Amino acid sequence: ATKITVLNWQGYGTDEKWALEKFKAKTGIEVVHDYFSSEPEMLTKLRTNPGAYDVVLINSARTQQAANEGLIVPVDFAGVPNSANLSPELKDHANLKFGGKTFGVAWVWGITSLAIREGDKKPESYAALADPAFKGKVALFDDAVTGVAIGALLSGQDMNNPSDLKAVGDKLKGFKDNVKLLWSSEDQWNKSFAAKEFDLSVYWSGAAVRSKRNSKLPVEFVVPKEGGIGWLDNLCVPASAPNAKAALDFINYMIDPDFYFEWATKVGAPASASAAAMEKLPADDLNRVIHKQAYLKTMTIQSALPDDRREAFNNLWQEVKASYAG
Amino acid sequence: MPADIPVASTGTPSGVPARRGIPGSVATIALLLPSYAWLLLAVFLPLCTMFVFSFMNATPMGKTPIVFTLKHYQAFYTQPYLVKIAWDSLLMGFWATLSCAILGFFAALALARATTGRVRETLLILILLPFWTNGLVRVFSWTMVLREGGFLDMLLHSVLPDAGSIGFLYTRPAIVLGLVHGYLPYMILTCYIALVTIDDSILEAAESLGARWWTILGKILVPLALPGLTTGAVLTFVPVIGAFMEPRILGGRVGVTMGTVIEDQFTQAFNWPLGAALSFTMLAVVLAIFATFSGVLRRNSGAAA
Amino acid sequence: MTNVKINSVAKNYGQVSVLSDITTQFPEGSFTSLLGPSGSGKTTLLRIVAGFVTPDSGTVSIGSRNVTNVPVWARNIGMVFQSYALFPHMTVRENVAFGLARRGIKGAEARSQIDRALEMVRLPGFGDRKPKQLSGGQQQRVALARALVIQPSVLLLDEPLSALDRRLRQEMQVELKRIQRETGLTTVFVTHDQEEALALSDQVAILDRGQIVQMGVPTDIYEKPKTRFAAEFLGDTNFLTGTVSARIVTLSDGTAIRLADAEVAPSDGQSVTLAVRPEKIRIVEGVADAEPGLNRLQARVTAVIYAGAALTYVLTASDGTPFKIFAQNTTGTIIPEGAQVTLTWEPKHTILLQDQA
Amino acid sequence: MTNVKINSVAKNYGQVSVLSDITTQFPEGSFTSLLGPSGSGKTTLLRIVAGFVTPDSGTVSIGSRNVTNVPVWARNIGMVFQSYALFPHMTVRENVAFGLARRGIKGAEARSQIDRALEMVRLPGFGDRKPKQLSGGQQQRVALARALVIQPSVLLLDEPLSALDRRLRQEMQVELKRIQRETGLTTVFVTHDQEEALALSDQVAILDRGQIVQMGVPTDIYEKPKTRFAAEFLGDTNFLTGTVSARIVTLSDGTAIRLADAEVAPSDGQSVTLAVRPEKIRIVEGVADAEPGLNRLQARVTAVIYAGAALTYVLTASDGTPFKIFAQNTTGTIIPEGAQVTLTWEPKHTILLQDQA
Amino acid sequence: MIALGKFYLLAILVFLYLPIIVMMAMGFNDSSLYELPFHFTTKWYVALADNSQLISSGINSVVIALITAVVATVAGTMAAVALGRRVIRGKSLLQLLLLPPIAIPWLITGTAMLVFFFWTGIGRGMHALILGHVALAIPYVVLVVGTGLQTIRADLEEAAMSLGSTPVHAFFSVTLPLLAPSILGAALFAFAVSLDQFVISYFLSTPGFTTLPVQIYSAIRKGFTPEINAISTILLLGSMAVIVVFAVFARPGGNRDKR
Ligand SMILES: Nc1ncnc2c1ncn2[C@@H]1O[C@H](COP(=O)(O)OP(=O)(O)OP(=O)(O)O)[C@@H](O)[C@H]1O
Ligand SMILES: Nc1ncnc2c1ncn2[C@@H]1O[C@H](COP(=O)(O)OP(=O)(O)OP(=O)(O)O)[C@@H](O)[C@H]1O
Ligand SMILES: NCCCCNCCCN
Ligand SMILES: [Mg+2]
Ligand SMILES: [Mg+2]
Repeated sequence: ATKITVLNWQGYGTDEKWALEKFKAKTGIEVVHDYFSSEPEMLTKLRTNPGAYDVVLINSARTQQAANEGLIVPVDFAGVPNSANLSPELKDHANLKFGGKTFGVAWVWGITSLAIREGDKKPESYAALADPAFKGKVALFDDAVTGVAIGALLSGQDMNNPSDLKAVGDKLKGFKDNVKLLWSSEDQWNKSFAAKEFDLSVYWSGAAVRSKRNSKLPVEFVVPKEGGIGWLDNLCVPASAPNAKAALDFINYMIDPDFYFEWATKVGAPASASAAAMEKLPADDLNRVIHKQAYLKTMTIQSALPDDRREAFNNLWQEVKASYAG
Repeated sequence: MPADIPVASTGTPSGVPARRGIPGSVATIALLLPSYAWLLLAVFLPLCTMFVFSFMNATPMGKTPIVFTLKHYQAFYTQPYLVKIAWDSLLMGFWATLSCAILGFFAALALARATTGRVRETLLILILLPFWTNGLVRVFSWTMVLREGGFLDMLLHSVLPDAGSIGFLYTRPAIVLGLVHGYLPYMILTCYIALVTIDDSILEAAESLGARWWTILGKILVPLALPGLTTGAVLTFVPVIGAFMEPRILGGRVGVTMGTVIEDQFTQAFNWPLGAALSFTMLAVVLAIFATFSGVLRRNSGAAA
Repeated sequence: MTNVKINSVAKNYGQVSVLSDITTQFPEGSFTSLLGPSGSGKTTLLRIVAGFVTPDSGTVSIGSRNVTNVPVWARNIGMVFQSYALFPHMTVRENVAFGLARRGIKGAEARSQIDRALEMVRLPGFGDRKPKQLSGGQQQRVALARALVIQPSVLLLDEPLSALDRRLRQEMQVELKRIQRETGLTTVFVTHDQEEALALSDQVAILDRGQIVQMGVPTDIYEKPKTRFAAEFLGDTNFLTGTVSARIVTLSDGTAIRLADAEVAPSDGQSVTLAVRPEKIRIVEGVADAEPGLNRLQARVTAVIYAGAALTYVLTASDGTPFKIFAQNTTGTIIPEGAQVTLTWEPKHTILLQDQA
Repeated sequence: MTNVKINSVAKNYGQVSVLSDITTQFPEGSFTSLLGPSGSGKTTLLRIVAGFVTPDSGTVSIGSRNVTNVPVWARNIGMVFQSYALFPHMTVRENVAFGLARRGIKGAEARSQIDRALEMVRLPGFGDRKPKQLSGGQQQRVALARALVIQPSVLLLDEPLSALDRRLRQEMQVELKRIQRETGLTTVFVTHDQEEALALSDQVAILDRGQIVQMGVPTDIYEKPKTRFAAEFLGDTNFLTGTVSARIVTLSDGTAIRLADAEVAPSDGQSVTLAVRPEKIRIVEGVADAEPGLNRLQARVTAVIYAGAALTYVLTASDGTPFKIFAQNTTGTIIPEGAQVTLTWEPKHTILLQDQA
Repeated sequence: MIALGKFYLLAILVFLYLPIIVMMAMGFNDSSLYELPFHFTTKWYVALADNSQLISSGINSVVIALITAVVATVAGTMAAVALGRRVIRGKSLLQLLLLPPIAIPWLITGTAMLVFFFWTGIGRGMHALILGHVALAIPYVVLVVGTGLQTIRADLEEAAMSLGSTPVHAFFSVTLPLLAPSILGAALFAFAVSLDQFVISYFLSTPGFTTLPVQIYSAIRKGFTPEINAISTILLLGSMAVIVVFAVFARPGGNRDKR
């Protein structure tokens, strides 16, 4: 039997047991997983383990970098019939293009924005993160790019290329008295929220659905007036994939509306890049409510960052965190 | 047989006898080789590689052209907030090491003086056993204990139902507590090794000369256990400075240390050269501290009247 | 007044009685040796005086003060341990200064006292060495200086010389005695070595299984042991058994031994044990008559042991008893093994023991 | 033939010469003691014979076999260590069986040999104990049995008795000598204790700084030391210095000392050192004339040391030399301190030393 | 004083075991988010039985820890014997070299290993994990065994040689049995070092081969369920049982002398 290896975040759709069983029943392909816990680590794993992976999940902000390094190959959409259902804004998103070719199949998208404890006043702006009403009750996502994006949105700049980093830093440092902790995983977020350690937080849209639906946490996802931070995750085939054909079969299955319906309703998922899949959900489904299709037109999606900008973001975020600790 | 065949001179007071054939040095090398070859391959060569990385402009894994530079060693100068983080980390290391030293020294003393035989062996194993559970799980369990409304509060409220919360999760003391928990057994072990060799009669002699327990402690036990305390301090202080799990999980907002900065460089920012340069710089600082410290100690113990 | 009084002291460890009802005194300025086999309780008694061990019952006083419940550090004793117990991390001066500092004596005053103490033990100029840089004998003297400098009420020594080699040991004995005389310190000394005890002490106490079986001045203890145990423990002894009749003891082979005039003879017909010290006996080759008034015994030489200054003859007496005599190696002539010899000694050196034969 | 020959053996550690050009022989069946101060190289020499140390030059043969490059385990030596070195995890039987097993002797044959060895050291019935359950003397005997049972060519003993107390030590000396006689083993014995060396040995070698300074039978070594070092090392000695003239040595105060007839006198006018053993000297209270032909010296008693069987008088001779004499405690009468005394001894006990005065 | 000492040790044990007990308790608590109040359940143990990934990584951990303990103990003991019994030039340097594996943050060592193993073709996987774990455990073994060796007199080996043992036989028949308690202690230490190691394992494990700490580390991102408490509890109690069995039945050195 053919076997493929998928490199992804743990518990992020591709490794659902029921799905893999169905996929195997359908195609005879067995799927095993390896996980990463940060995007640079994903790239390192690709680089240091040629031939180990057949499918890899890449945030579209990293796709061009991976393509540039020759780690992934362009997608042969002929092998992915379900791609016909993909929203065109996503399927052909600029982030996925490199040298005129598309290197990834848009899979899911989501928004990083605010989550608030049910019953509290819904924030209208990211400025709520500095509101004394939330003193010691705020959690931030410990990620430089997200952090800078919020600071940029709040200071009215382009989140992918803010011109005034100092202003970004000042905005972020202004949250100091409110920040209780910096979360780095959804699990940590759930447990802390359950323990009532914070009320207002930067959070992921899909995760908010899972928290509410599966963990029964009283959380509401809010996109304030500055807008959310959009991201698009795509599935790619590494250049060294031993089973590129089977990999495409798997990717095709991953954007199948049937799979998505089950994933989103049983487990909780971000928004599918497949319009058909989204439509399969009931209209009042939480997932559909949060991930309004309209956002696709207006929302800024995280884009690739040149090395020096990335380094500047990292250093700024480090400086901001140091100011929180001091 | 001629009398003057040169034989490798390996005689020692403890005795490596004359042998025909294999000279003693070959046997010595054969004994040392597995360990040191292993360390060379698995630790020293990789670390050397990392040391070379620390002079590169970027992690030599992507497409970025590699240029050798000293810029990462200037980070403390170009990013002044790092100095503050380093200072806080050193302070945290100091408090964790001091707490370990105090708690561990007395535990070792109690082991060496108040227990014997089987009881002592059992206690030593019991002290080691928490290490057999995952460090992450242990630290995570501490959050359960320390958070507001956690086990500590529950315990308090079972005695004083109306008391407020004494939970101190997401504070520096919480980080120190977690670190002390993780490194205490090393300190106990090294102090214990130093303390068991102290002869009872030395303590009795001090007592017969009029010394009370605090004098015996300060003038006899601590100085004699100093080698153990120092080893324990190195085994605690150095890894504590580099710790990132405990600060992240127990420190919340205040959990920003050199360890987390370095970890971020490796896992988030993908700036290995900077991470390595920061590590080696911290290591140098720590070694300098220990060198100064032990120099001062040596001078003091030599000059005290 | 710094005499030490021990009154009805007893000590048990669990079921084992280590000391039972000891009452004794170490007068001011006296040098007392505690002698006894291993496990007889010497160390325990000393440690009770020092305060390391609390007696189960009884009292200890130093001078006029009952110290039974006074902790060690408040007793003002000087103690020298078998292993010296010098503080290895301190120099000689620091070791000696330790007890002074406890008494608040520092600075110039301390320095001069330390200098004096080091001079007394003949180690001036060694102050800056660490114990490891000293020979055993020197370490021993530092231990002594450390104990003396605090001007203790009592000096306690637990086998301080046993780790030294013979030559050094002899030197240290002389030194110790000199210092004790000079300071006039009440001293209690535990030793395994009978010669050492006899040479140094004003009084010797012999312990056996937790009891003092005999105590007195050295010559009394040596020349007039009361029991076989005491006689045997303190030096070599020859034992003879026989039956008393009119102050004469007749051995199994008919040899008659006269008792010393000073002895109160037991009633006739009683079986008794006699002791004769090997050095009191004169040896003559062949069968010879004794000078009148001397006791006489025939014997055969089974072995001669040469030890330089002295010869030991191992013999079998005519009644079959093994005998041993010491002869000073004055002339260098040696009676050969196998020779028939005549042994003579004065009746006053015949010791009548109290044990039942 | 199991005599041991050492030929031009030298050993250095780094720059330090520990043994320099030693040539000697331990004849078959002989008992040789190596005597010398600490650090003189006794242990090193013994360990060279055992094979634990390889000499830098020279050869060692056992019997007709040059063993210089033969490893320890193939030399068939028996060794007894100062600390006994019993295997603590094995019983007495297992300890004794160890060497037999190495020689392939097991089962019933081993059992009977072990039994015999344990009988020889008088420990039958102790086979199942662990070393910890034995007293020091018993452990020592097990160590001996373990070394003897393998029927070694040579028995090497490195201060095996020094950890024992005096009484036990004396017993073990007798035992050791008995066993050595019975087995007829060539034995080399290292000791610090001169009396022990004299009592046990057929020959004694005195080592000083890596060289054998004198070697011979015990009486020769003791009665005729060649140097001040040898005289002093082997027992107490009194030294006198003076100027020779016609076989008479005149001391600084004019006292005339006659040399022994056997001595070859040095040329007149030369300054010499004489030695007189303390036990050879007779002491008389007051100023007395000597019997004709005896040497005579006036002195004053400075101290008397009582040691039971013997008395030691510490004196100052008329020429100011410190003197020491031993008097057997035969009568129990003691000359008091401060008394003026006359010392006499036979000229044949006056030893002329080879050192320059 | 002795009573005070024992009381203090008890307090230290309470401190050391407090989070361990919490860990065990939470394995029986109903809430997957570790919420209080406590509701007893065994469902996590039931779930664990089904979680083949956690179980297989647990087994991998134990296997690696066992291999590490054996290899590091053998190699480390050899080195300790050489350092403790032989004259070696540069001995203090060799001893100093034992410190970096302990002292340098594992994160750096781990990354360094990953890169180095990748470049040299050693790669990742079980062999790489063993390579890394053994290297980290060796210094502890050398320290513990070296300390034990100091208490065994060298003349015992000499005595054995004088009775006909070769140095090798002398070591195995005399020194080794006496050293056994220290060696056992060192092995326990090495086992613990390996079992708790996640940073290095994280870098060196492969898709097909991970260890429990790696699973736990990843789970922190995904969902850290009380199943992890359950398997940790099982592992700890299992280890305790093994130690107890070892202590009772196979007490080397002391042997089975009936007193
Ligand atoms: N702490 C203790 N617990 C139990 N028994 C003890 C203790 N201390 C001493 N003993 C026992 O008390 C007895 C007397 O011991 P002590 O040390 O006084 O003897 P000693 O005469 O000094 O002997 P040695 O000459 O061997 O030093 C011994 O049988 C010893 O085993
Ligand atoms: N391995 C060695 N390295 C350097 N010097 C050594 C060594 N072994 C012995 N020595 C030196 O050689 C000299 C002779 O030592 P040896 O042990 O033979 O003396 P010894 O006569 O047995 O002394 P002791 O009576 O103290 O046992 C000493 O000065 C000692 O320090
Ligand atoms: N539990 C896995 C969640 C992965 C979410 N990816 C979000 C990327 C945001 N930068
Ligand atoms: Mg004692
Ligand atoms: Mg020696």
